[in-house]
Amino acid sequence: MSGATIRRRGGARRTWWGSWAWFSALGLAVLLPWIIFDWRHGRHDGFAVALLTQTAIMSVFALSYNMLSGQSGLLSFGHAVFLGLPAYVTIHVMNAIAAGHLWIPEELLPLVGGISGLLFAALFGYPTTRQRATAFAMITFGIGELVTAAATMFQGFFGGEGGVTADRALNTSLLGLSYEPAIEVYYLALAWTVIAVVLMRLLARTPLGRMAEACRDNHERVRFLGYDPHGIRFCQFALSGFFAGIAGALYAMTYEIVTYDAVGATLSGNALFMTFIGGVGVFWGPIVGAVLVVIMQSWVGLVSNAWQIYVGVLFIAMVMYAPGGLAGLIVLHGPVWQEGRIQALLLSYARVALPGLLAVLGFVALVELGSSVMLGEHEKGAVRLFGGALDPASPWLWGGGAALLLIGGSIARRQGRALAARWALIAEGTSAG
Amino acid sequence: EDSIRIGLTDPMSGAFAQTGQQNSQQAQYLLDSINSKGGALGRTFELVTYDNKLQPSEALIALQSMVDHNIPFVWSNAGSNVAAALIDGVEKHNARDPDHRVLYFTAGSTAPELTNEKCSFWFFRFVPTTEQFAEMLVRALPPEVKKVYLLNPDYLYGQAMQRDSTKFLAQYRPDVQAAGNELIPVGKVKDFSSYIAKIKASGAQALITGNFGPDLSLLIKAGTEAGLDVSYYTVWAGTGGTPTAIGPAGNSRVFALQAFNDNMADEQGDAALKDLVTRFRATHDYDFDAGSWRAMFELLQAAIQKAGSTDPAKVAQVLEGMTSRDMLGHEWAMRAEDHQVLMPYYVSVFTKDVKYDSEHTGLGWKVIKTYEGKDLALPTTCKMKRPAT
Amino acid sequence: MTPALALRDVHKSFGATRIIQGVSLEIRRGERHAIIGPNGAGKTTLFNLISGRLPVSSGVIALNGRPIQNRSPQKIRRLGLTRSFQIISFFHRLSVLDNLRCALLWPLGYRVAFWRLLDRERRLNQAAEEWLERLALTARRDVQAGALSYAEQRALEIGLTVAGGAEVVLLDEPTAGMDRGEADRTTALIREITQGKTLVMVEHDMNVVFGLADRISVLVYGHLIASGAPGDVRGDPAVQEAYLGAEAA
Amino acid sequence: MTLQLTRLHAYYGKSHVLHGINLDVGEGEIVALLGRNGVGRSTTCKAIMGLVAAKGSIAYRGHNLLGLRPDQIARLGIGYVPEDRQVFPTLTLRQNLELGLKRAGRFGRWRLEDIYALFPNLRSRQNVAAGQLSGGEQQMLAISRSLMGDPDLIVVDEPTEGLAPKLVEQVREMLCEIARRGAAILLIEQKLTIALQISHRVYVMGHGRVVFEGTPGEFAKDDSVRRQWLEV
Amino acid sequence: MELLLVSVLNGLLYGMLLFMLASGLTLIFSIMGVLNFAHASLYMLGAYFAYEISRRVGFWVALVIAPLLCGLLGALIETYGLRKAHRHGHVAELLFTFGLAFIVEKLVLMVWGPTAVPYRVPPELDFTLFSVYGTHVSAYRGFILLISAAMFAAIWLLLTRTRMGFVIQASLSHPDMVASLGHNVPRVFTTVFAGGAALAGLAGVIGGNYLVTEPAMAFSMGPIVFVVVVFGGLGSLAGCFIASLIMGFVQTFAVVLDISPADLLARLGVAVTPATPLAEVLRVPLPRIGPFLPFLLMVFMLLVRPRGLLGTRDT
Ligand SMILES: Nc1ncnc2c1ncn2[C@@H]1O[C@H](COP(=O)(O)OP(=O)(O)OP(=O)(O)O)[C@@H](O)[C@H]1O
Ligand SMILES: Nc1ncnc2c1ncn2[C@@H]1O[C@H](COP(=O)(O)OP(=O)(O)OP(=O)(O)O)[C@@H](O)[C@H]1O
Ligand SMILES: [Mg+2]
Ligand SMILES: [Mg+2]
Repeated sequence: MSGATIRRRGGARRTWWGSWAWFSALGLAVLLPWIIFDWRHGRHDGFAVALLTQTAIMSVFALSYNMLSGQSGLLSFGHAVFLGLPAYVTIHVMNAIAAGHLWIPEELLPLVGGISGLLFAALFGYPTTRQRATAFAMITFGIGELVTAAATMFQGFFGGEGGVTADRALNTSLLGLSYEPAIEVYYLALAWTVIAVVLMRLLARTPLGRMAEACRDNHERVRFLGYDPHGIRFCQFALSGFFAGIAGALYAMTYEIVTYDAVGATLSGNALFMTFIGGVGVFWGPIVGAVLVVIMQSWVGLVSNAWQIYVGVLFIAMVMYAPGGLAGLIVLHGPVWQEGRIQALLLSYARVALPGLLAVLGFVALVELGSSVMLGEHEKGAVRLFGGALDPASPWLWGGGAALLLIGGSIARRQGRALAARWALIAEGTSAG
Repeated sequence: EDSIRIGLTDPMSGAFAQTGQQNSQQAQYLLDSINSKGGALGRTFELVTYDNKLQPSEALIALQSMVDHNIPFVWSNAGSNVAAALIDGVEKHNARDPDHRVLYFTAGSTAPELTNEKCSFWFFRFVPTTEQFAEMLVRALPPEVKKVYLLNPDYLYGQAMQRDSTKFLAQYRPDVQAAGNELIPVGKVKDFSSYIAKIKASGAQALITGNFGPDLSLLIKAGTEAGLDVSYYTVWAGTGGTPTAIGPAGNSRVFALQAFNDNMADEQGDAALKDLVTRFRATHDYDFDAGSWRAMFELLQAAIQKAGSTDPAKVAQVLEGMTSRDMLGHEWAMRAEDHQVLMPYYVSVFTKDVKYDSEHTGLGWKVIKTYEGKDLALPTTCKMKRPAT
Repeated sequence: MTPALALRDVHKSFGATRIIQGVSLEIRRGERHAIIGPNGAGKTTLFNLISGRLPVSSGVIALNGRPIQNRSPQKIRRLGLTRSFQIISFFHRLSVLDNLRCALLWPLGYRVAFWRLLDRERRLNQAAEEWLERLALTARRDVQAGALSYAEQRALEIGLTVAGGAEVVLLDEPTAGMDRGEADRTTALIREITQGKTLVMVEHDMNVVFGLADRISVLVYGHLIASGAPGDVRGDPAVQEAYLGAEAA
Repeated sequence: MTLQLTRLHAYYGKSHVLHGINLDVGEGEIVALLGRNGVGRSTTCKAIMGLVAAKGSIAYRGHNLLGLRPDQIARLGIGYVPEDRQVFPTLTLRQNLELGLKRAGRFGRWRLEDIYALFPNLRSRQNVAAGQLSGGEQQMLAISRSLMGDPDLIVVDEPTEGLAPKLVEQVREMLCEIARRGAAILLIEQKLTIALQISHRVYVMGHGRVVFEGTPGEFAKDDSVRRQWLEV
Repeated sequence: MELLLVSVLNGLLYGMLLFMLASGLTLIFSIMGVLNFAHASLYMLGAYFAYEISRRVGFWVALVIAPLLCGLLGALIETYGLRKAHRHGHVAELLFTFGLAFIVEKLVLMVWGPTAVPYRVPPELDFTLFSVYGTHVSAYRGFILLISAAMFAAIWLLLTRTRMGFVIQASLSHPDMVASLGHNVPRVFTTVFAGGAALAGLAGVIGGNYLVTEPAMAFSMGPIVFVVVVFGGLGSLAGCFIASLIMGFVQTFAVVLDISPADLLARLGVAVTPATPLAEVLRVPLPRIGPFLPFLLMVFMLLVRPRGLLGTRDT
């Protein structure tokens, strides 16, 4: 009995904490388009809205991926199939609606994607989920490749290279919205994201969700408890397809075009990156990952041609310093925060962050200079960096960059060790308490 | 509002970075030369690049960014999938936000449907379609060739190449027999020997192929290595990297469709053009294959000048039906019905016998056949919706 | 009355090696039965055959009169037979409570319910809490199972096996690696939680065997050489020769 | 003195398990280390092998083992039989044994034949993957594997766990044989009878410390130690 | 008949080419259990190194030095990065090697530019070895065959004559125990990873001029190699070898056999017309999907036999 009360207390505290964070995140998501409003032209910043919408879609997608990778221990290399195929279905349905063959309220279109995702996942998943581990991973990889191949080869359903397009202004809105402005689609996507996130959160706490975790830990023992692990993996896979399908429908509605890229390896890879960079151990980890990866790919990609190097370095740094993902890193601070010991750490963090920032600056400068020189962009005269134009021929810049990197790096390293020691001290204190 | 901005979205990173990088560099080079002569409306052109990783969704986000920055001209080259998405995106954007319209053009996406079923008032194409490519290749076949083999990449573009080549063979060369017909997926075949064996067994004298990049290089390498005695009629053998990969073994065997090559200036004797080419060769270590874009930019420049503003609607209206002559003296015309350019195009052979070699291979491109734009006018199915105003 | 578990002429070979060579055995309902035998005699293999982990080469295994050989482990579990593992085998990253809930889900009829929340299921949670209490793991309920001490892990392993309420319970060396005190505590635990059930266990600790078993069978290299009441078996010279050695003396 | 532990502390991450152990094992000596479950006996073994973080000193024939890698420690002539056996499941029994050799094909005091003579069961199972072996067979394998490296000191953690009574006898004899061939043994054993029968000296541990040290005879006399530290 | 013979030859040579590409990965992925996505990057670096060396001091020097450089690089990667990632499990490794692959690709772009480099077959090997019915087989293809066979022999000796294979396999389950038996596990891992990297480099040296040396070569080579290794079965060198040959033959014969499901149906008396459901799919001839057959085969293989052709373990 005492156990139950401890649990409830612990649970309550966690829920308070959790819901506070959830609601502020949601609030931020609702308000952001207005915070970055383009007042000069009196309109929404289209790029920001596009990124926000993409983040919402990718969050659902990454969470659905985590139902496999995190909860069920199934590493999939072909998850985009269950976003892409439903996206194709949705876009065909949208065209059918526009042609008057069908009537479905626009707000419920994501459900079309979800259901078709469920069906596709059930179809592919039934044989696939007989296997696990590497065999599963490679089967999904193979299926991903084959579906992508089919999408380029067959035009009837996939529309060939140009893909299938539709107009999202269908006039079937229950709310009387046209869905022409991107901002309306963003709010629709956000609403469905909230629904999907809540559902997936609840799903993790159902018997199925728990058994999926049990299968992940020890698939054989599950059988001696009366369960068929194949059945559990299958259900989990199918439901994951449902949510990926919702993301797919939102994708179709946002871009109003679906091409073979929507089933391709790049997107599948992104699901994996988002999930693991965010962290599989924590439910909201993949959302953090989605935010980061969208920013990395779309924004950094627009600013710098060398984004690949940054992404690469990020991956390696993650593996080295935060194997639990970003969420893992954040959660680590939970107990310290609650016991009010975070101040003790702040100074140490600052000591690492300042030289670290300098090192990063030096690194970015070097990479950008290098990339511009090598790609011959210097013919344009200068590298655009940090808001100013730099002359890549100047040895001062190279020297400065290298110096920043070396000096900042070595100081950060030293301070990092001190921080780690401090951490150990504090963590010991909290675990005892 | 000082400069006239053109937003170029192409793959700037990843496997196709080469295309985007070289496109933007060559465009910049050409725009610099146009700007040095005054630009348009007294303003200079400015090129702003946006990476799209050859993905439609990324291209649409790039489009958003361009719209946010009030960039009136959107330009992309690589990938008909990207172009299709952008046509659609631009069409919708212009309808939904008429105050900030944009004009979109491509000089690289060749799928015929873009100026047929998908044609749009806001979209202009400054490159022939694959249908025209097929026609040009078929008409380039020498009379002694009686058996050809078709080999194309297995997606919409290659399938169209295959279909159209067959169609034009029937039309222009009923005496030629198609000995074989092959579609291969892009980038998946590592060893082309089996295809070579099959081609050899078919007895074909020429190979018509729409393949590009490593696939094309590997195909030709495998063919020359196995001693296959055919001529390669290609669309893309002149593009970056392929001459290097083919190397001397391709001498006089490889033919390519081109809008421009470094040797044309020399043949033509136009001093300005010569200067443009030699300066480019001095500062870049790849071929100046986008030289024809000069004519495209000049058309744009003239249209802006004539419209008196950079308003996309006005510029588009003026562009329709506009004609000009390029530096080689051939006519460029923007067909009003479908916004498909009718421009000159050339068939060149890869040979030792040239002044400027390609990519330091010792071999270069020499024009053997010229098509005038009007020669290549094909019917269109475009039903263009023009804006009310 | 049909026996709870009956084996008739069961054989098992791995390739050419014959491990179980014609075992016939009946275990009455409600009895506590121990199987002893030298290492490598095939005791674990026999458990694997009964519980469906391995297919038999030939022979019949019947649970309450129903043949169950060559059926999947989950089917056999659903028919009311459960087993523990010689090498601890549970869900390391789940909490102790969740481990027990997993064991209770199927018997309580939840299947793959994805429309019910575990925390809201009163019946399930009550049962799980009761098991925590019985296993003396209440204080550790929210700890990850992998972090338990060895003895606690053993207790959980047994709890996981028995919690579902199956009629026939197979335990494979439940007290291995325990000191005297813990072995005694575990014996008591087993006695308590298998009350009214049929228990078959493999064990090398003779204190535990003679403390718990109503009947004992001796398996030597694939053959049952003796079966009977503890006193009889202990006195059997063949058993002493093959298994007990000096200790019986 | 072959092995000497002085004020040895050991830690698993944050938790401090050994609190200053003093213990030594002489040349050719069998020393038993007793204690209840969880008292830290296995941790002592791991500390000797360099598998846990430790402070203090571990001297072995003039080398300080602390700070050395496990493989360096093993190459100084120490063999180890872990409590959970740790056979390599995908390798066959024989391959497992061969991995015990410090250098391929170089046998010392123990050859394969000696092992098979001691445990005839193992011979017939030579080509079975170790993961398929019965619990007891794995135990035999783990002991035998450590002998293949020809150790001068062998640290044996619960060698009779899961063995049938008759085999327990065999293992007892084997341990004596090992000692006869000149290797010292640090033996962790749950079964008091055996430990007392074969060991020359006995240590008893409680709460991460040594609470008794003496000969089996002294131990047998001192009932209080047994009651306080070994029984319930 | 003529085509058949040539195709058999082509299949064999193609298979050996695939094996050459896959052999290093077998060592690293299938034997060490490391999901190495940077393998193809090392292959690419091998080609570029060889290009640089061969245009300065000649191909034969490059043949030795470039793989050694890659091996050294592999050793560094293992020691300073992968070892740490390995402790955090497969996905950590995967992310690590992915990050590495990204960086290498970009660096190659920066150093050598986006277009193919003129890395050519050495003149000594640039002749026709023999001809079959007028189809030339170049000496270089013979050379590839020779090197592949040598690679097979080398790895086989490494794994059977030394205990490295056993040490690694054992370390996958109980690394501490292997160390306690006196084996320097980290050194063995570094050695083997470096070996795999060197093999990748060697494949690059030889494949780079036979195929094309350009920044996208890593990206396009990766998938098929993974397929070969997985199809052959993790942990099995022989499996990888046989899988390479199978894939070589399958792809070669798929090109030659011009039939489609519709043809088969027609033989059964069922005509496929454009109105038939899935007509578009049914009419696909075999050559069109030839390059995807390896993927298809792999999927089927794993569905019925998750450990692959000759695999020794499941995961
Ligand atoms: N899959 C298999 N392949 C080959 N031999 C096997 C396999 N499984 C078990 N064996 C062999 O069968 C014999 C019986 O093993 P089993 O595990 O049943 O013994 P056991 O009686 O439980 O012994 P212990 O008391 O030591 O646990 C052993 O010799 C073992 O090596
Ligand atoms: N890997 C580990 N991480 C954290 N704590 C551990 C770990 N291994 C053991 N411990 C703890 O260290 C203490 C000593 O463990 P140890 O294994 O040395 O005990 P032991 O005397 O060998 O007991 P046993 O009879 O159970 O083998 C125990 O409290 C145990 O819970
Ligand atoms: Mg057993
Ligand atoms: Mg212990």
